[in-house]
Amino acid sequence: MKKLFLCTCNGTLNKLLDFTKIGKEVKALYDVVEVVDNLCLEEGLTKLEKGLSEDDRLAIGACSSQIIGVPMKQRIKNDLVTFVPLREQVGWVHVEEKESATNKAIVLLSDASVQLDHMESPTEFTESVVDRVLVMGGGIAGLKAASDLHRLGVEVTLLEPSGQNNERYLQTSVFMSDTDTLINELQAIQKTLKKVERFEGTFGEVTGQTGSYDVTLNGVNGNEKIREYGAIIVASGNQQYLPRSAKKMRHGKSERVVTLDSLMSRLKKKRAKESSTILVAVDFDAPMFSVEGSHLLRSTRNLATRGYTIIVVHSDIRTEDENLYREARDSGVIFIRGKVTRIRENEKGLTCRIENTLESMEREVIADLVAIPQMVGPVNETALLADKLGVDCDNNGFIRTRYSKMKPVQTSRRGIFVAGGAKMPMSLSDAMASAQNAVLEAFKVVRSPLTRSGWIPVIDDEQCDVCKACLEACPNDALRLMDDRIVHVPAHCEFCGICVSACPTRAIEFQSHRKESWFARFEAVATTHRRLEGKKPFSFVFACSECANASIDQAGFAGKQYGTGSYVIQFPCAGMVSPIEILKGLVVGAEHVIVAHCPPGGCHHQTGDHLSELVVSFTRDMLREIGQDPERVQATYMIAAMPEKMQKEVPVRG
Amino acid sequence: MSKAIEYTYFPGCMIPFRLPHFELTMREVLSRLNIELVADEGHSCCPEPTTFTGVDFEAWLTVGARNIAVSESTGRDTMALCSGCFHTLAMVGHTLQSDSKTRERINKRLKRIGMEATGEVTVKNILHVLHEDVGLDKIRKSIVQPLKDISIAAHYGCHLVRPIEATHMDDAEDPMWMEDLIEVTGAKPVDYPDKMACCGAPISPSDEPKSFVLAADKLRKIRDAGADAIVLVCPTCYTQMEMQQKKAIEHLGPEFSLPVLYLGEMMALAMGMSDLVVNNARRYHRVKLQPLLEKMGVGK
Amino acid sequence: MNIDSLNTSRFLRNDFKPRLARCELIAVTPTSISSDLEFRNWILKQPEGETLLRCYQCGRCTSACPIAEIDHSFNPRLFLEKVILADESLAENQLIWTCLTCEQCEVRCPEHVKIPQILILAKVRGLVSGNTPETALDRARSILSQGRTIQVSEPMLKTRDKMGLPSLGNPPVKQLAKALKELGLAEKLENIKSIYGGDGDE
Amino acid sequence: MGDTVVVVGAGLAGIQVSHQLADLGLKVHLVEKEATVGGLSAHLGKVFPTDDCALCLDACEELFSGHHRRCQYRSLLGNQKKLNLHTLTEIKSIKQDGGRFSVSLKTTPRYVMLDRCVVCLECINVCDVEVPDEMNLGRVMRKAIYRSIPQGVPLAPVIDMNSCTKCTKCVDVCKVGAIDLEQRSKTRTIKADAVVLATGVEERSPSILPGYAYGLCKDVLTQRELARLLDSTGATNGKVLTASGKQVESVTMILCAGSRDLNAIDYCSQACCTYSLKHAIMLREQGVGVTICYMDLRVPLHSHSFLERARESDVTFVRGKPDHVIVHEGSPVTIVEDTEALKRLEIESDLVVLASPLVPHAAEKEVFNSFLGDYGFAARHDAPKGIYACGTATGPTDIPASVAEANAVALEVYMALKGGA
Repeated sequence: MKKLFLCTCNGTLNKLLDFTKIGKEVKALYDVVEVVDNLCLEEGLTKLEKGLSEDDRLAIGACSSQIIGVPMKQRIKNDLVTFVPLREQVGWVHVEEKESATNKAIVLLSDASVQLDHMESPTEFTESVVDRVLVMGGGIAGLKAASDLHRLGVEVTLLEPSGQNNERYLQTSVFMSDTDTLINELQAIQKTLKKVERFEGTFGEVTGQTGSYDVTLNGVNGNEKIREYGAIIVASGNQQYLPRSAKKMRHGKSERVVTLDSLMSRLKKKRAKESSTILVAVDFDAPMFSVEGSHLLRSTRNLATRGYTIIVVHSDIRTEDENLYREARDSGVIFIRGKVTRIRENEKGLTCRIENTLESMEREVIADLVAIPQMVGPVNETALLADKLGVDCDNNGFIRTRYSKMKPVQTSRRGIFVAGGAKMPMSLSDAMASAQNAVLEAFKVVRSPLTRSGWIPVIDDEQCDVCKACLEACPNDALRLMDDRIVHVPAHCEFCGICVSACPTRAIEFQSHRKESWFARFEAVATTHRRLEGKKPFSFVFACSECANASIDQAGFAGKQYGTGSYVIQFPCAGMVSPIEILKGLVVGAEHVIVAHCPPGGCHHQTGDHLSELVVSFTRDMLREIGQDPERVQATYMIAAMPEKMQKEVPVRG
Repeated sequence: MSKAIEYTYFPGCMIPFRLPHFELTMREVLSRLNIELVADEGHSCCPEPTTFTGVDFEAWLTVGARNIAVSESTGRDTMALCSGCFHTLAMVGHTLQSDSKTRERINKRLKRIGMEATGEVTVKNILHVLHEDVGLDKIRKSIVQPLKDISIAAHYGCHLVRPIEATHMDDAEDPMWMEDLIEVTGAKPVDYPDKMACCGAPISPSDEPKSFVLAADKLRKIRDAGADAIVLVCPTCYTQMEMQQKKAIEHLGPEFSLPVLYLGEMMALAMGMSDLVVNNARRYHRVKLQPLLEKMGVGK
Repeated sequence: MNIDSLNTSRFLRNDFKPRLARCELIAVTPTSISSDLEFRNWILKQPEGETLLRCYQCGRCTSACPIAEIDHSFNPRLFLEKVILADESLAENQLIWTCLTCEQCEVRCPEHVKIPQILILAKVRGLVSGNTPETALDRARSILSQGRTIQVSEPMLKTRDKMGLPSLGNPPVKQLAKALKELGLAEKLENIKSIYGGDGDE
Repeated sequence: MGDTVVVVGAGLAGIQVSHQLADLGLKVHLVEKEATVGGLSAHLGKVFPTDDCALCLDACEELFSGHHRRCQYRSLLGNQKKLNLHTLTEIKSIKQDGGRFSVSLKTTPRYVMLDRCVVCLECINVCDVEVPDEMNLGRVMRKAIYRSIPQGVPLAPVIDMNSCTKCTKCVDVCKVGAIDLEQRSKTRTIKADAVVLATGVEERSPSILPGYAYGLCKDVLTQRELARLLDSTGATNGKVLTASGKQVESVTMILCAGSRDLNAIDYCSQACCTYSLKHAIMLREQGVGVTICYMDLRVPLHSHSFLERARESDVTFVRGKPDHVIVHEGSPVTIVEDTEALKRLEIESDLVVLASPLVPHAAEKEVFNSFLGDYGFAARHDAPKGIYACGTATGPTDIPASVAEANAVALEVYMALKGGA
């Protein structure tokens, strides 16, 4: 049976909406229509529970904030449920227009009825996972991750490049912290690492999915190892580079021009007589990481303390520890904000010309040595490794994380995590924290079988001409080519539907959101609207269920009023919207179609914001070609922090 | 009456030999508060902190340390009326105390004349003595002629207050001790922008025009804040803002003048010793005091 | 470690344009920084001179300075930069005598640099070259010869007497001379010719 | 070993660590002294590096299993099985008791019962009392029963008893009986096996800092206050106006206003450069001229796009630390030396915005004193005491670093209580 429960929200919504009219209008669409006062409270929930049997299809017209969350999930076992947010998206945003608001509610409830007709039960999966993790360690973060996983009782393989030993670890981590702290940490970790399997070699290839990746590792002496891992942690670490300005600083041409680190290790052994004045030339044009800054300050402080005259020519000093900067100055390091423009060598030493921005003049200094601080970047192999793993890099060559604010270690591929400097250069404590993050995520993957439930894409093999557009489009590697067929990998699927809009032959349809379902719903909206509102224009807002929908809810809370002729249709992700849906929207009579997505770069499924912009721009081109007004189709982003967006973007005032 | 409290008086040069009415009024005020200043202990010039430091800083420290040594030998707290003297003594004392290297170096020189300075002597300025040692309550009791209906702005001058770790004043940015005293005399303290701005005097030897720009700016701000008079303690500031006032405000436009009182004068007026002030008014004040005194109802 | 193997665009972007374009270069030929940093090291050894090291050139002193407000060539921050770079031309610059020693800069300095003191030290270095106002020299001579900065006149002593103020005696000038002998100040003062010319006020 | 954890402070880090611990099967009590969660970030509206909501706080496993990534306001923290949220609750004491902690809590009344309120907001409509809304710089009024920000979680309103007249209009209008004006403070003690401090930071009030005219001139604001003006749910609908209601045309920002300063806070607050740039860009989008006075621009690489965008949008950068702000004809004038041009500037603008240092919450200091180190910040893991800390409680930092730290601490707590040899 198809049932509708309406909530008056403590008797307040009926001041804004005419529930009698609503009841009358939708009576024909549902088998049961019931109006409750407090659906979200115990008494309302009980009523709901009693009024339902397990195979009922259910529509709820209520608020969006109190009801959609856990209470509903905990109390209702029904699969086929849809919500119409009558409070935040209708009543509260159309307070001045009771009649039109009521009509809008009726339209949306008619839409809900059609939606229920097309709704399918979600598909459920359970997959076993391998309780073993591969850590690709280049340095301290890799060691820490392996050590912690081992302590958690997870089997670990630590893959290390050849020739890795404590000396090398220290060398490659020199910029992270002062040496003593580094040695202490390293020793502490090494203790717990004794029982961990360590493999010297390189990464070969990977197939499979989160929970069970098949990995080939190539050993240094030609041996090959094939193993199954539940999760992979990439901790390939950093490498130091010469800045671009090094050549100009005569690095490689003069023996007196050296890197700061090589100078440090040289002077550790003995005090160089000839080196009383050392000019440290920082590349003025490249922004500095704060770890690089701290390393620069530590090194120069140590040199100055030992009696050398140190002149640092620099741009902005970046460090996470202001006291380091203070100590460096206290120990006598001379800081010149500016740029070294020329270095000439003669018998006296190196004559260096400096543009001092804070004096607006040029200075010349004769230095015995010029030291060049190296920059920290990803190891050379990172790009290759990322390619093999199928994860993305950012434009600095570091491994990109899914969502820089909240997802510190998740790569673009599920079950693969990044720790330490492979993401960006980090101080020792940040790298340790980063390793712990990766361990936490990997642990959550491998500790129990993977169960998932949701509407999934269904591929029609006959329609599909294996163009692989969907493979390219799927941001989560949830579609794969196997035996000339496209297959779905549920373990990776996020149920976003981006593949649907990518398919040129519409061979992929999404459960519950098939093309016919959208068409029927749009038509239902259009006809009901016309019946109630006559010729008043209307528009569609195709909103993603994440940020855009949250923003529209927030418009309600913030009291941002907008026109009633705007019908919000929720899509799992804006990336699922294809030109077909947009055009259909126009065909049924909408004046405008607005596709609302997450903020740029902020799509919860990684690419939906960008894709929907592309789809809209493509559709606009099409409209222009056939002489239609392209302005009728718009794409925009909406976020909850900007509840005024709906007000700004809805052009049709009812 | 109990025995008077004694301070070693550090006379300096400016107050005793240029502006003796400073010493006169303050001695009278202090004696009413049962305080005696003991003079002639063998001090020399402090030496003054604004130019001599820049000629020979070591010599400044050495002469200053000798004065400290003299003070230490008296066994009393030392009080300087002049802000410059106070600043030098406080600074030198502070340096001797906190910088052992300098202390040793300087004392080597003093040894030749049979002296030694530790820097442990307490050097005070008049505000320490009045506000901290005597206390507002006691002063309030000695007020017989409250200065009603007039507003007075306090000018502290830089050397009295800064650096705070040597001067031990209440605040480097916004000291309030002088305002408290103004209030006790019955007058209304006036707050004005840039209270701690310099009067300009220190650079008058090298750049007189600029020094006057600063003085004029200061005077203008005080006038704009609605003060009837300024009260101050520093003889150099007095020279700049009182004796040179006419010269300083020449280019300021509309003619105005602002009476300047020495702290001792203000207190003497409130303690009923108006004769002391009136008798010296013509000789040591270039800005006419008469209208102000009339407003206060004294010295017809 | 091969620069060509770099795949990182961080090093290929010019985010930070040199800002020199904002101002004109004052000197056409660059001024050398002396390799022994003698001036700087001398300052560092003087009382409170070491606070110079803390300076990070934020410029708050200059924006706090009442002189800088009326004379844009007076720039305490720049003076400190010169001392940091051991540029002794500062000691010969008449501008340093425009410092009020009001310590407004020092009060606000975020790193507690004793700026007025450092300028005082620079002035001391300028004595040899005559960068001392005549008034300052006169006062110094007077202190050495009489123990006071100003002449004490007979009428004034009478006035004090009339006011009932106590006698203050005479400062022990000989003692002073003995204590100061090794500094050679008296000799120096005899030979110095102030570049300021004339005499100041007072 | 037991499995109960008390997390102090429901800012970003506190929420994150609580979600993670609950996901790992531990029992969490999340204690927040304010009426709503989110801490400082909730005031900031849009946040870097992603330029989206501060409220976007997904930490839980539901990310991949449902349709929604979690919005803070939708996740309904209080409804998670293993996670108990205590708002308006302060920690009175933490006592160590064998291997466990005995944490005593005091909950001040909200006067609105969370389990009854349906958030219909009728009570706010009927309330007659109006007081200046501190959340919006006192520039607009709010009721005695109110919600401080529309996105605040829990959504239910709270009554400010200092201004309430007990007229009972709200009680009468609430048909579900969710309002109880006689509610009393409650104390309770929780036995916990671990305590995580996520007490966060607040902006240090610049009124104690001389020179910048904060408090003297109403057009001298802090960055947080500017964020409230820029927020479209704020008093001015996102339009930036002066205190007198004039449209702002120019803004001067003073970075390190009291940071890196031995007279005030001697450390660098890490996050202010970036959020100042974020605000500068938002202001430029409104056509407002922006000048930023800085010493060193310290922008982490993941936020570098903000610096680039600020440069592209013609924000003027002046390298120099201003000494003071004077008020000229009602408008603030910033006095600063442009150290790269050797020029002392007097910059007139409609607003001056101070990037005030981020300091630990003053209120917490006493109870937690024995767990805190330099400047009142805590160590991430203070092993002998068994107390953990994360987020800005360990030192000022930006959101990504806070989140990473929260996750790391979640793992540490889990390993200490449940696993790990």
